[in-house]
Amino acid sequence: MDSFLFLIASFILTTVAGSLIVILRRPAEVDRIMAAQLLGTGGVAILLILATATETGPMVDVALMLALFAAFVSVAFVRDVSHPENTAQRR
Amino acid sequence: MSDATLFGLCGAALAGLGLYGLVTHPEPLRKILAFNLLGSGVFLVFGFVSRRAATAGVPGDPVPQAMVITAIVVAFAATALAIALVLRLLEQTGRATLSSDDPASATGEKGNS
Amino acid sequence: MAFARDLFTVLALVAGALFFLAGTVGLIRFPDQLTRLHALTKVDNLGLGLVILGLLPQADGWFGAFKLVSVWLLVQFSGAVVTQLIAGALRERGPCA
Amino acid sequence: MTIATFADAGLVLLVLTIGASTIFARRAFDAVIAFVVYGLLLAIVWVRLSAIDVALTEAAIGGGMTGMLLLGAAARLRAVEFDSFAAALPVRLCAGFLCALAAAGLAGALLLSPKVVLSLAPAVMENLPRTGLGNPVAGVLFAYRALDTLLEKVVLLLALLGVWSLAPNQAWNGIPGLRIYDQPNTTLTFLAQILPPVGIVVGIYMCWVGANEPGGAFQGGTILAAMWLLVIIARLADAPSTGNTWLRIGLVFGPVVFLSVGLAGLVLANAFLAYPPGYAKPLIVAIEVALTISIAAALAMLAAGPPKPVQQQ
Repeated sequence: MDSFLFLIASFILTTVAGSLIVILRRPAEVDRIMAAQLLGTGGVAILLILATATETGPMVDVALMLALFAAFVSVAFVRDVSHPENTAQRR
Repeated sequence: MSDATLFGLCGAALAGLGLYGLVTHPEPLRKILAFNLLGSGVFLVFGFVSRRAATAGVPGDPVPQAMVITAIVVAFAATALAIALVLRLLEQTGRATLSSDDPASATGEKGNS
Repeated sequence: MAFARDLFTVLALVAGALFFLAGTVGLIRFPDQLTRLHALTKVDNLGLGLVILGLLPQADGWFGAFKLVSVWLLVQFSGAVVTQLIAGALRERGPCA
Repeated sequence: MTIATFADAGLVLLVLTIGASTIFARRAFDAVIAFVVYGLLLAIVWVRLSAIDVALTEAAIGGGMTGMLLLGAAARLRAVEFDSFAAALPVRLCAGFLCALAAAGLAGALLLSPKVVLSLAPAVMENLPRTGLGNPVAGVLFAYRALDTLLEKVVLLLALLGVWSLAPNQAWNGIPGLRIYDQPNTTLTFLAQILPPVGIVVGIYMCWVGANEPGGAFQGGTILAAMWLLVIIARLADAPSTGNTWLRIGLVFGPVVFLSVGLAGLVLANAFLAYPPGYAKPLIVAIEVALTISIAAALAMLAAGPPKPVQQQ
């Protein structure tokens, strides 16, 4: 069971990693924020699976933390976009 | 080679990368980023030192871990101070670069305080 | 009983992992940013939801299960709201934002 | 086991790629986003190193707070579009070579480290029962190396003093110049109404659980700070002026409690920062609670930046 859990965690890591590398090469800033958001969710999934596989309960807390702060970064981004003088300069 | 060694080597490489960025980038913001990268690389080396001491019952030496926690918070404080300095520099002079011999950077006239 | 439990975990985790794959493929392949956002939310709800559903039978005790479900609810909620925020910013400022 | 090693190798590769892109990205904004992603990845790395306490701190501070701070700075600096005037190629090559040498030296020190592992873990584990704590890292932070932790709080306050000192004269005691959302936005308001109660519960849980399991004042305080900033950004509450008495009391509350317990130890337990036998755990928990409040206030104010003159608003 444990090696199956590790396998699934590695699979999720691989898909997330692949898309991260593709998305982080895109020019638009929104795509980059999406990449951060995707890694937030993927990281939560990986950590929860690892927590079950290694039977370390506190890892769930790390997942909780990741979930809270991934949203926080996106809020900071949306705030910066909301200022008109920023969009005028946008390429 | 154990996994801890792998992460330790990763830390060493990150420290090198951070140092390179710190030396070569003229923009202060990029220097701050590079400095954070350098710091986290060194923290990972501490992680290796902690993990190496793992024995039955203890997953790692707690002393380096406690030092890294302290260091992360202090690094954040230093980053906040550095960013405040850069933004003040921008406000005061309208430029945000540290190089003195780059007239092109003074074109963005924004300083008005 | 233990076998049925493990089988359930395996099936749900595989399904969840497939949704992760589908979501990331959508994020890479979809033509514009709003559809990509849509793909991203599928990862939040279904991908993570199925993974957590699969982990529930393996959770230690009710408190562990409760924590897992609350992590999912948190990701679900903040993911949905953040996506809404990003989409709003996109609509207001145009696709280049 | 082999799957785990493969996954770890992949993780290391990913961390290195993202780390390199924070350095080599062309625009500052791209580098900042890469850094946020990097911070989130490092949290997973720390979990793999079995350092859950560090993982919690890294996820909160490295990914979240630093990311928010840097994003704000990148957005403001975007106004000055200066041509990134990079160093000349020979200089870069030379710097690259020397930095590679430094990294190789560090790696060599790792690989050639003595076979006899020096560890303070046995000493910590042996003395941990006397503090009544279950989390060895908390034991180190609040008993074994309490002086470091106390001084670190002082460093936070000094950094904050530095940030505030950057305010123009007329703005002293003003409102911090944290960027808030341009106009009220119902979606953001909704998020800022629902998320902070959840965050406050998680923050208090982190602080409370810290005595026995990974967590503690740092992690709890960071969550509280982030939630406070979220409320301010969404325009649900104003940032307090830096002259606000309650803010200042909150900032020094933790260090003062810590220091007075430490001084009381001089009388009651014959050493500075020593705890009287039997009272170690309640005292440490009291210090942690006080520190959580102060850390939350200090981190939030550090992220909010120096006070701003009113007319520039």
